Amino acid sequence: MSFDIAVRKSLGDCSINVAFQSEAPLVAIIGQSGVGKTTLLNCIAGLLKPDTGRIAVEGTTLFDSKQQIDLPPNQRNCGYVFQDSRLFPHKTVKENLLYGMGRSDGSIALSLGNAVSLLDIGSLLERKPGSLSGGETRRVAIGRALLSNPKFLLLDEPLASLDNARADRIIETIERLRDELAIPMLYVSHDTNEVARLTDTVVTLD
Amino acid sequence: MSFDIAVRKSLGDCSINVAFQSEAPLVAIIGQSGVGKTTLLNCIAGLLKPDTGRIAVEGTTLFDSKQQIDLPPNQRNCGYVFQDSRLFPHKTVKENLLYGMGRSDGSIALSLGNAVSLLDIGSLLERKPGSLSGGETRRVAIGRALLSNPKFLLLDEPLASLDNARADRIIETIERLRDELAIPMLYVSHDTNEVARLTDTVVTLD
Amino acid sequence: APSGPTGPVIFAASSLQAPLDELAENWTSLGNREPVLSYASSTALARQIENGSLADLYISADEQWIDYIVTAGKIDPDGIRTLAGNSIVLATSRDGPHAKLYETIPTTAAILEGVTVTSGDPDSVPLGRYAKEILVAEGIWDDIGRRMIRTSSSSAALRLVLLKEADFGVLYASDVERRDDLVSYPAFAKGLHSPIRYKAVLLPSSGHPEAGEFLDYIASDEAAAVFAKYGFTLP
Amino acid sequence: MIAPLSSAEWEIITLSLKVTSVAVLLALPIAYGLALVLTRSRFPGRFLLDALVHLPLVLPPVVTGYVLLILFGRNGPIGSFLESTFGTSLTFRWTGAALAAAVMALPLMVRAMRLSIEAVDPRLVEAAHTLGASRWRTFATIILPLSLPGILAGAILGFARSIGEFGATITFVSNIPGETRTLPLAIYTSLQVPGTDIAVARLVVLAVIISLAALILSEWLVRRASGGRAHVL
Amino acid sequence: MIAPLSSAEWEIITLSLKVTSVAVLLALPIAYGLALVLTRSRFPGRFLLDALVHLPLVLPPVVTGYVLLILFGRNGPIGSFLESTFGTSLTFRWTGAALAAAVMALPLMVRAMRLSIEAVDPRLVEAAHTLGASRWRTFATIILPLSLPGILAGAILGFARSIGEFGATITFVSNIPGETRTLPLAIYTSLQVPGTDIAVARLVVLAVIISLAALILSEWLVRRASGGRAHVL
Ligand SMILES: Nc1ncnc2c1ncn2[C@@H]1O[C@H](COP(=O)(O)OP(=O)(O)OP(=O)(O)O)[C@@H](O)[C@H]1O
Ligand SMILES: Nc1ncnc2c1ncn2[C@@H]1O[C@H](COP(=O)(O)OP(=O)(O)OP(=O)(O)O)[C@@H](O)[C@H]1O
Ligand code: MOO
Ligand SMILES: [Mg+2]
Ligand SMILES: [Mg+2]
Repeated sequence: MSFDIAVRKSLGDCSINVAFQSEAPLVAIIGQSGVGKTTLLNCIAGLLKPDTGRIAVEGTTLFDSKQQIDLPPNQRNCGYVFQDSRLFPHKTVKENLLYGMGRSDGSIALSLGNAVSLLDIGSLLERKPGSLSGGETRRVAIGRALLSNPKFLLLDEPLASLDNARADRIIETIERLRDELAIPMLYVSHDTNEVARLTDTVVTLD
Repeated sequence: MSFDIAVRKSLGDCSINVAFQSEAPLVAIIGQSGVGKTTLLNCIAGLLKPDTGRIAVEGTTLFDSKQQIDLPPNQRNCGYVFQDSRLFPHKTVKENLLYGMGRSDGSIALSLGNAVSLLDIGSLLERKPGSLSGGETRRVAIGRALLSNPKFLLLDEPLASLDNARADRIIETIERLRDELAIPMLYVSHDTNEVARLTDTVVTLD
Repeated sequence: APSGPTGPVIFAASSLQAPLDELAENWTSLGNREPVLSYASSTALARQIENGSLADLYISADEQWIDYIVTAGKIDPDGIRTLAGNSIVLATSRDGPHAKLYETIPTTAAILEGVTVTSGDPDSVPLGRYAKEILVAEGIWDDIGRRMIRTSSSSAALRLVLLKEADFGVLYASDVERRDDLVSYPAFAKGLHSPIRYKAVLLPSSGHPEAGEFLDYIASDEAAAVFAKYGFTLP
Repeated sequence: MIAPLSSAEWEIITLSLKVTSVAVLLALPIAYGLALVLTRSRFPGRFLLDALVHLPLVLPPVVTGYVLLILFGRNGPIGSFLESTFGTSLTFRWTGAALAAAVMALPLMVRAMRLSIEAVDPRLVEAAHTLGASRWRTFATIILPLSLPGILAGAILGFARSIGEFGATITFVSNIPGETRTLPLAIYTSLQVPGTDIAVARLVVLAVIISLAALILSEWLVRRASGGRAHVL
Repeated sequence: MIAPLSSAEWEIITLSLKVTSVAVLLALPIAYGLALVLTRSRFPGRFLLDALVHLPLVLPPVVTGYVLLILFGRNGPIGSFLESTFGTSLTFRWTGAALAAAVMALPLMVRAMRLSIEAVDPRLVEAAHTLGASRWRTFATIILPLSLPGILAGAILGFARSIGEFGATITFVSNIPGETRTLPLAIYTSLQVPGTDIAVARLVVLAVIISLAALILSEWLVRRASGGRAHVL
């Protein structure tokens, strides 16, 4: 089972109540703006604590309110492409990319060189994130998550701000990871074409 | 003439060299990530100073390196939807929306109520931007620019992070502004459908 | 004066605080208006006077500064009054290890061999200047002077002896006199240091009618008894 | 120790609080102005101004007090001007004590404020400009509120420094009971006389209590201002 | 005024710089630790710790010096421990002057650092955690470098406060030439005697020059650290 998730969480006026199990490695999460997609990913990454529920990925329980399991985020081995990128402003692009590489027990073994050429960010390596364009920032954020040797990926609109050619290449990579490595991924997107191309398993929040 | 623009600008490794004139009220700007679209908008808004060139909108010269004209940004009467939104974190959504409303000599007279219902942000008015979702942030940023009574609009991927239904409504509004008020707009997007729907006048940067 | 309808404003050296407080109280109980006493270092007060304070009377623990004021202010030096004197003693804690010791050892040099000594800083504090004169005269300045703990005021030196951070202090008799936790040793022959005199002068800017009377009062025999009570000597 | 406050002690405390609050209120806008000027631009002389602001921190307080005495004394350039123009003088008055405290607190306040002003995101300032805000409106609506943490930190530092100020005060305005004898001067005065340990201890405890109260107040203010925002770690 | 420095003046300056650098280096990590602890959590007693850190700012310096004397004196609890364990003492030694300066500088440093630590974006801390960084690594790679402006501001404030420290020093370690007579004490000493205006002025000018040099150095460091980032307005 790639994902076994049941989460209830209230945040201000919004409350989410999601439950799904999936064998498919890639699950798309769709839903209107503000419905709680990012909130769900934050719960899975361990940045928010669900009110009740259970989160298991590939058989590993990350959270279980009944059993009082709550792994801290740095032990969940997840690669998270944040909707707001969150690059470290004081580190160069290269340092950002390498930041998570130390993690030993993950599943994606991508080299820095691979990631850089795939994302076409070779010329940016010595720059600080502050001067990157929107799409460049996005690509570095994807690279940082992929290089962090994760056991699963959380992708929150990874292709926002990217031109079609580049978006295409990244989708191809995601497909490769999905097929060759069977890395579980949760993929948030508003683009129905994108989603259709990647998976049949779609969870709609409302 | 809606736009009469000729800009040369070097920024680090990147340099842009764009010139176009257009009678069409809405001009789309497309081009690969990192090619300089945001840089161009920043030059037009007055946040960056072109190395040389001339920027005129609807006959008003905002910048001219030969005539040494360089209007400060707060006198250019432009409504700018930033790629990174830039909501004021210490102000409520409502205060953000009202921030630019005082400007007197603009062209769009939209009421707060109109904008709020159009963007579906009525329930967010008393919240601070820090707790908004990605799409909510985007919608408030659009609202703030539209309500600032601008003479022209700069839209940097306004629909990123928005679901189709909401994106549709916003596009309709943009079409209305284009047709009814003939407000000049520069519209940056990666989505070819979006662009095709809005205009025939496309400037491609490379 | 700052306080308007009150008594005269007196700028007085901190070391005279105890007797002057009592004298001011006595003076007030005689039906006079209460004088306003501002205690600080003789130096600070002199500089304030020089820069136009509205004080009526200056009482200094340091002759240098009263001379300075008199010269700078073109005051008639005949107006200077000497209120009291003082003497210098060697003191230690009564319950400390040295209290007995020095009853049996005769010379200052022997007593101060290898122990910690404090006094005022000779470069800046009158007490220290007197101490230095004495130690020079005794021929032990070269030894003691190097390791003497130099404080910024006589009260700081006293405090070090009280805390037993210093074994001995070269202190004013007036500081030691009324304390039963200290013993003082009349180690020093009289005349080893220049005379110690606390002087007062009426300032020319004074417009206070009672300032002169108060000066007369604190220079009177009655006042001398109060100074004596706090260990000061007669002028 | 547990006897109620004597009227002399009350006088000292109210005087100290008066002096300190006037000092902080006086220094706050000046410090913020200086912080702004020192942050925003590299005009010639900026460096000298920066150094000048730091001087009261670097010099022994006695020197600062002495300089104030020379400047604001009746014969001093500023003092004689004040006297002839407004008929007032700061020397040997509680207002002078407030001035001394303000001068001593100024460098601390400026530093804290600079830190917060420098942390304001320039992209927000740009956004305000594109929305038509003038320099002045941008300052009032963006920079000022976003640098509030620094203003509060500056106020706390300034308050604490002012209430403890001793050297410059006694040198500038002497030690006049009821007028310039603030808490630290009263403690000093008591320390000069033997056998006043209890009086000294009482005054020290009062100083501690006042500063505790000020801290509680400031923490409360900070928490209100930040809307109870969660902390970093 | 323009005569070259006398050897006594050199001695005073080198002593002051030695005392100040040791004080700042000593206080820096302690201040940062305190700033972290005071920022991150609301443990019981946190408030007391906060107040304790502020005390040297609030109390007249003489009192702080006196408390140090009681604690670190040869009969004091810490002093006697140091003496019996390490055979050293801080009283009347330059090391004691450094301690006094460090204690007086501490509250300023803590405040500046807190301001910067509180300004670290918690979303970046979260990002580091999802990338597998432990609490400690997150601290060392994210929080510490991002709060560098506060550390620098704290160091500048601390340096300035230390080099100007007078009251606590003279009370704790007295005024011993060559050992504890730092620049402020030397200035004070000269001020006590009439007719030494030139000596005082020379020393004051030296203090000003040192602080100017320190400011220049710090500005240069800040600009290097921020990579020449543009300013706000
Ligand atoms: N701290 C908070 N206080 C109150 N409401 C919050 C808070 N954080 C998030 N919300 C609300 O929770 C809802 C879900 O937010 P979330 O970011 O998960 O949306 P989303 O589905 O990712 O939307 P988008 O597609 O726009 O990014 C939003 O309406 C948001 O305003
Ligand atoms: N301060 C700077 N120093 C160096 N290079 C910079 C700086 N600012 C921007 N650039 C570079 O200029 C180029 C143009 O940036 P710009 O933000 O205009 O791109 P864009 O076309 O908007 O891209 P996107 O679609 O990704 O947002 C980018 O390659 C960016 O890295
Ligand atoms: O007031 Mo004095 O001259 O330090 O004893
Ligand atoms: Mg989201
Ligand atoms: Mg862009």
